[in-house]
Amino acid sequence: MSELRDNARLLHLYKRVLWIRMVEEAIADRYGGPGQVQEMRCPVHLSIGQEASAVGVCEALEVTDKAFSTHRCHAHYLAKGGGIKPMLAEIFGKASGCIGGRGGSMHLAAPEVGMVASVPIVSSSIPLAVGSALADAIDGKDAVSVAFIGDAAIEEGIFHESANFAQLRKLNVIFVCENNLYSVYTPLHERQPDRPLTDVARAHGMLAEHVDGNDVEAVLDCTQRLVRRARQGEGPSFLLLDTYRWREHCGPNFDNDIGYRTEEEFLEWKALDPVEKIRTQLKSEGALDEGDEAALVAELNEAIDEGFEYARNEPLPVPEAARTFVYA
Amino acid sequence: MSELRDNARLLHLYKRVLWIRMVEEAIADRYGGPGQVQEMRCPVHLSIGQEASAVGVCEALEVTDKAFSTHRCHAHYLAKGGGIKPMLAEIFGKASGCIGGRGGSMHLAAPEVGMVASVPIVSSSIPLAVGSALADAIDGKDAVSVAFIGDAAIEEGIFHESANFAQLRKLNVIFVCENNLYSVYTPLHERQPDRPLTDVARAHGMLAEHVDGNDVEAVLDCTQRLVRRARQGEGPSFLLLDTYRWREHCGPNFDNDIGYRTEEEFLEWKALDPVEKIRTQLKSEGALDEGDEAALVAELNEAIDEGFEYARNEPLPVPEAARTFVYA
Amino acid sequence: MSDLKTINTGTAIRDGLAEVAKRDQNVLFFAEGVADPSSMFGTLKDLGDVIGPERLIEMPVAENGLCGVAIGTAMMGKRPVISFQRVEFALLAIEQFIDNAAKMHYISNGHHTAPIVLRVVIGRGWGQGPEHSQSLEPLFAHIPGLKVAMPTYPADAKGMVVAAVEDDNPVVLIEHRWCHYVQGQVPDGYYSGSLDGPKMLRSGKDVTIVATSYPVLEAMRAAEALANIGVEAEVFDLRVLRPLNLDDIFDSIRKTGSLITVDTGFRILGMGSEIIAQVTESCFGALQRAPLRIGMPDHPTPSSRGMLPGLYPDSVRIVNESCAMLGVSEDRRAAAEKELIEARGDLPLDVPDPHFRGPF
Amino acid sequence: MSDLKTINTGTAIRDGLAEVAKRDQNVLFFAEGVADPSSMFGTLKDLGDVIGPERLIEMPVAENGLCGVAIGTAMMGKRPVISFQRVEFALLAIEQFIDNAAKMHYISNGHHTAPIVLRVVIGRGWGQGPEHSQSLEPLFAHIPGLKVAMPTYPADAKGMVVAAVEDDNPVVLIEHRWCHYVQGQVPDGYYSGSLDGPKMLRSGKDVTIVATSYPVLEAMRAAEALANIGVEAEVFDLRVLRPLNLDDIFDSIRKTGSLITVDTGFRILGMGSEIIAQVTESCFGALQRAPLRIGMPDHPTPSSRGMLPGLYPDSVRIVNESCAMLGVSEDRRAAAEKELIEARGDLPLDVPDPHFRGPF
Ligand SMILES: Cc1ncc(C[n+]2csc(CCOP(=O)(O)OP(=O)(O)O)c2C)c(N)n1
Ligand SMILES: Cc1ncc(C[n+]2csc(CCOP(=O)(O)OP(=O)(O)O)c2C)c(N)n1
Ligand SMILES: [Mg+2]
Ligand SMILES: [Mg+2]
Repeated sequence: MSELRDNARLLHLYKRVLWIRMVEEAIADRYGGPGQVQEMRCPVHLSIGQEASAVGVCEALEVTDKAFSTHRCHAHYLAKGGGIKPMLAEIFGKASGCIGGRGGSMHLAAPEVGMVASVPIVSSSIPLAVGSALADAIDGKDAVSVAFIGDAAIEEGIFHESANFAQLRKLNVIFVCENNLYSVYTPLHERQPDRPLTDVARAHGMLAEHVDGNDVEAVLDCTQRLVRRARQGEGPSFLLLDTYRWREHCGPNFDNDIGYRTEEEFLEWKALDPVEKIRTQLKSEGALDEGDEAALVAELNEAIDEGFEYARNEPLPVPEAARTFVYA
Repeated sequence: MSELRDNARLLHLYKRVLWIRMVEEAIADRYGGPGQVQEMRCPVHLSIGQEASAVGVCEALEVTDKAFSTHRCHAHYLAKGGGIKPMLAEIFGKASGCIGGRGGSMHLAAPEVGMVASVPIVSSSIPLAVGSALADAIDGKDAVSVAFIGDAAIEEGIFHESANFAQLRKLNVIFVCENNLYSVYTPLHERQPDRPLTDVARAHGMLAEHVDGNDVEAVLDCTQRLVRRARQGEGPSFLLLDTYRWREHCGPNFDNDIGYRTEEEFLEWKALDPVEKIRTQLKSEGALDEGDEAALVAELNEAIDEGFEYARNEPLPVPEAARTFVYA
Repeated sequence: MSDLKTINTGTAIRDGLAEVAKRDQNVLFFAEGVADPSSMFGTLKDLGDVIGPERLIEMPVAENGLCGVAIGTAMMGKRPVISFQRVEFALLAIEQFIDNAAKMHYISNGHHTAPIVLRVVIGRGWGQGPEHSQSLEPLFAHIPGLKVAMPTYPADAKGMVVAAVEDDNPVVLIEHRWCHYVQGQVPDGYYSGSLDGPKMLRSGKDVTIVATSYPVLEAMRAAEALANIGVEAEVFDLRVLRPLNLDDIFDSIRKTGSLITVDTGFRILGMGSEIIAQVTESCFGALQRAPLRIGMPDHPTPSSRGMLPGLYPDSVRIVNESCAMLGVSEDRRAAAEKELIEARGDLPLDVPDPHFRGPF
Repeated sequence: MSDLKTINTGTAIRDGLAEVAKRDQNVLFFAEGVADPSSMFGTLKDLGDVIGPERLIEMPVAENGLCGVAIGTAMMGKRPVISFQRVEFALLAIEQFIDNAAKMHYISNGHHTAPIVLRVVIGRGWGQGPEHSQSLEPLFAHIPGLKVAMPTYPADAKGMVVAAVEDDNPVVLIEHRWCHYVQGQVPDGYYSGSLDGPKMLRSGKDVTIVATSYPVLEAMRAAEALANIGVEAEVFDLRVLRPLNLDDIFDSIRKTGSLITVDTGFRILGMGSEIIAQVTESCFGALQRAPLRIGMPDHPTPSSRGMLPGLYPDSVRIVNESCAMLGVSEDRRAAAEKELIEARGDLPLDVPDPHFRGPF
């Protein structure tokens, strides 16, 4: 690939990660706290710090490929192509939310772009991704289904049950495990024995890859390989991505002061900021100057403001809506 | 060890495996079929062909060590030292059964000798063994808890959840997996991808050993090592034992004719008969002659007949017994 | 009208599944041993010959994961039918059913559906023991978004199973192992039944008896014996536990003023509780006397036949309770009881009563 | 008599757990985040300082396995207390509770016990969504061998939690997140309560109202408003769902002839169904009018506050239903309703009513 095309790709990736970062920061800024006006009245699990894994994976997918996510679904939703208006409207609890205000932030979905469902019960969406891949296998389609999961998800038995079956049938599933080192406040080493996390995939004879989750290009390259493999009938894979959640587990704030992790640890990971990483690279290659950056930020900010404006002004669902779609 | 002591050990092991074989054969013989008198009115999952793993493991344990089993618990119960009378009385549904006729063949227990419980829901007893080990760890005891499981049990997520925790806490648990190649009628390769079964343990950083389950001495030697390791605080382990169930999954008959496996396969495994294997060895070493064998068989038969006589003559529980022990 | 043949409920379920799977290639079958020699007590027998092997999905012994996988296929337009030999195995997957299947349509704002059928079998007899003999229908019937049905007779079962597969919602079919043996005349070929309410099996003016599953047979047997002593029972097979439609039962109560419910599972918090609550709320004025629930007693079900006498709800108990409720004279009650006990003879309690085999 | 201090239910539960754990070194605590900064909404706060860290077992996110592990420790003489932030997470472990915990004593012919406490929290408000707001108490209350309780007020909650830990049976404690905030006077130090029946909170002759958990507060609020219009409600906190002991409620019905139940969970197959069934069976003659159940409607609970009006059972609904049942005149009813609505003011529906904070 020529340097030019490389830079074009990098610039595109930069826009995607920056977009997610800015949307999430805007939610954090405007979420409010006690005593303030609070319009986003649902729990939010922000993806700030983890944008590169979402983008790197989703950029390797087609719109016909499918993604399934968890409570921490904002980045996956946006990376897969979900729109900001239905997303914010959902978080604002509005009728035009992506699922009509029924689920809030933990349930984001945009099936029209292959963001099939987010399920806030840890690991509960994993087998749905496998089922989606099984349906495609039966229908002879080569689409790929991605199960985004956290590092805690591999503690749930259902991860293993799903992995065993996916490998048995060589289904087109990629298990993308974003290891941000914590489950809520509990560090990995208090929950799992010391061994490479990729060994959980190898238990099922499944290919496992381990990539820097803050390096969007590395994630993209690896995912592309795994997608290609899957489409060629070579079966599922497990992709472990190291990354870090910058803010509290649930909510808009930083929480390095409450005792479960240190400011130092946070700063170490912040130094690996996936957004900054590309920005620096683009700048050093002369592919992004201050003006470009400002224009881009302004453009994204405008879309974000529009999104908030929309979400704020949309009507709440009517009470009767609660009684619809109980049965098909 | 001197040859003499070796032979004494082998003779002892022979008695143990022969005992189980003969008890199980007696159950099969007397179980009866349609149109016959049927006194053992509960499902039976016989251990014939799998005696060596039970004996090899349990002979490495003290009475204070604990065993947990499954639907196929006869051999484990007997090998751990459970008595024939309470066992047969249980299978006969009698009040003096080891659990008062409440569970039948799939629930055998003899807590007084460390046969804590058998649970017929696949894998459901695994975490009980881990919990038992956790209790011992908290109390500073060095007892070992064994979870006997089948090859299907590692497909259940709860196996992995239990293994992860056992390794995390370095608990004194040994997961003994008897791979008899089938779950009911379904062969292993239709249920699990092709990879060493021991890899499921390695997923959790756990030591895994793989031994011929029909070689009682090999099983004993390996288990002794694993028990020693555990008592020294080196943590849990997984012991994979290859073996074969000779008769139908549930019931007294052979079923090589119904299509899911072949007579050839059965004969191949029968040639590895764990009982015959020791018998031949003892004979070739001159440690067992025809007379010894006949005397031993007669002695065991007498105990078996006594057991059946007892079970047959014991009273059924009274209907009111059904309402006791609901709450402690 | 298609031909009738005499088959049992197990075979009727199998035939229904085969018919609906032939018509809709999206139908998939998931089971542990989906095509094995037992083929789920024969209820999946030879389906591979009918629809080819690709749509039979052998499940590893991993109920939670595989039910989730099935739900995932359903979101993508498939119609998976999962069959478990015992309801207990489905407990491992109940989170998937309660959160993902039951709420899929709702949480997706109507975008997704989860047309999945979960077949679970209630074990009884031959010393099953406490973990192979539970019924637990309220665990499913409590959950909005699920449909729950319990088939009894073969012709009805075939129609119900077809309707369940064709339904766009997750449907839990709870089958009693002993109902599989019940014979009856069943139309050949494809037909679809309804999942929308109870069926009156016998009309009567004295007492309304509402039962589910195997106890329906006991209730019908009791009604015969009651008829012989001049008591006319109106018997309903509840059939569909969710959504629960009790209109016909309200009508019946307005006629009889008397209600007995017979549950397959535990009496406490059972279907009988819900029926009595609704009847009392809706037909308070029509009730002439206190209603009564019969069901499994409040303890696990032991293995030994020694503990079975009096444990399962049976026709004798239904007769006795009906007589007590209606103030029938002791000699008439005794006559009905005697008839039932003599007909059963010395058959052990841990095998199905051949009287209930039919053909009905 | 020990000193009283004013604390909330969450703190009272924490204090009870600390007291019982100090007395019995077999008490263990299992949770995801057992000693983390949130420490289970504060209900496990600083337990490590009280009993040392060894008995706090941090759970991997593996509910089924770890509940099984806890049951294993209980078989060996420990008294594990498992706490889950939401009842939904316990669904993954329901097989362990139904088969191993509930039946352990029974299946071992009395040899083993499983003295385990499962604490689960019902979520409400702040847009929780359908999978973080379920109650599902009947799923546990249906199972013989389990005990099930729902604490409301702090002093009672402290005693109940101690009794639960000291009980030799598996006990499921279902705590409403909004009850954690309820303040009241609580005795200092160790004391044990009872797990054996409902508590009458207010005596009255016109209507019996039986509620569980947070709806108890709504019922008490309703009873105040009813009193202001001359209707005397007798209010019970059901407290213990299993074993269910309704004797006091039967007595109450014999006095009032009228019954309203208010469930925390779904109305269908809820505790109200069981209560009405038992009341109708046992006190048919005393019932003067059709009883009525209030509870969660038959659909999942959506996130958006737009869909909340009228959804949760509240004091207004209880007042209105009581008035309709008793034939109270429209102007009196309207006055009571007005009082309640004005007191609530324009407080959003997705946060707890400060009126219910107490101290009571
Ligand atoms: C089955 C289940 N158990 C517990 C929880 C509570 N919970 C919500 S998010 C979370 C942390 C999960 O950690 P991880 O998978 O690493 O994802 P992360 O939050 O770090 O992105 C937990 C334990 C849950 N939602 N579901
Ligand atoms: C959770 C659960 N699923 C399914 C079953 C039905 N079942 C009983 S035994 C058995 C086979 C288990 O195979 P394996 O673990 O290899 O033991 P084996 O019978 O070969 O000794 C199955 C699937 C069950 N009892 N529990
Ligand atoms: Mg994490
Ligand atoms: Mg096997």
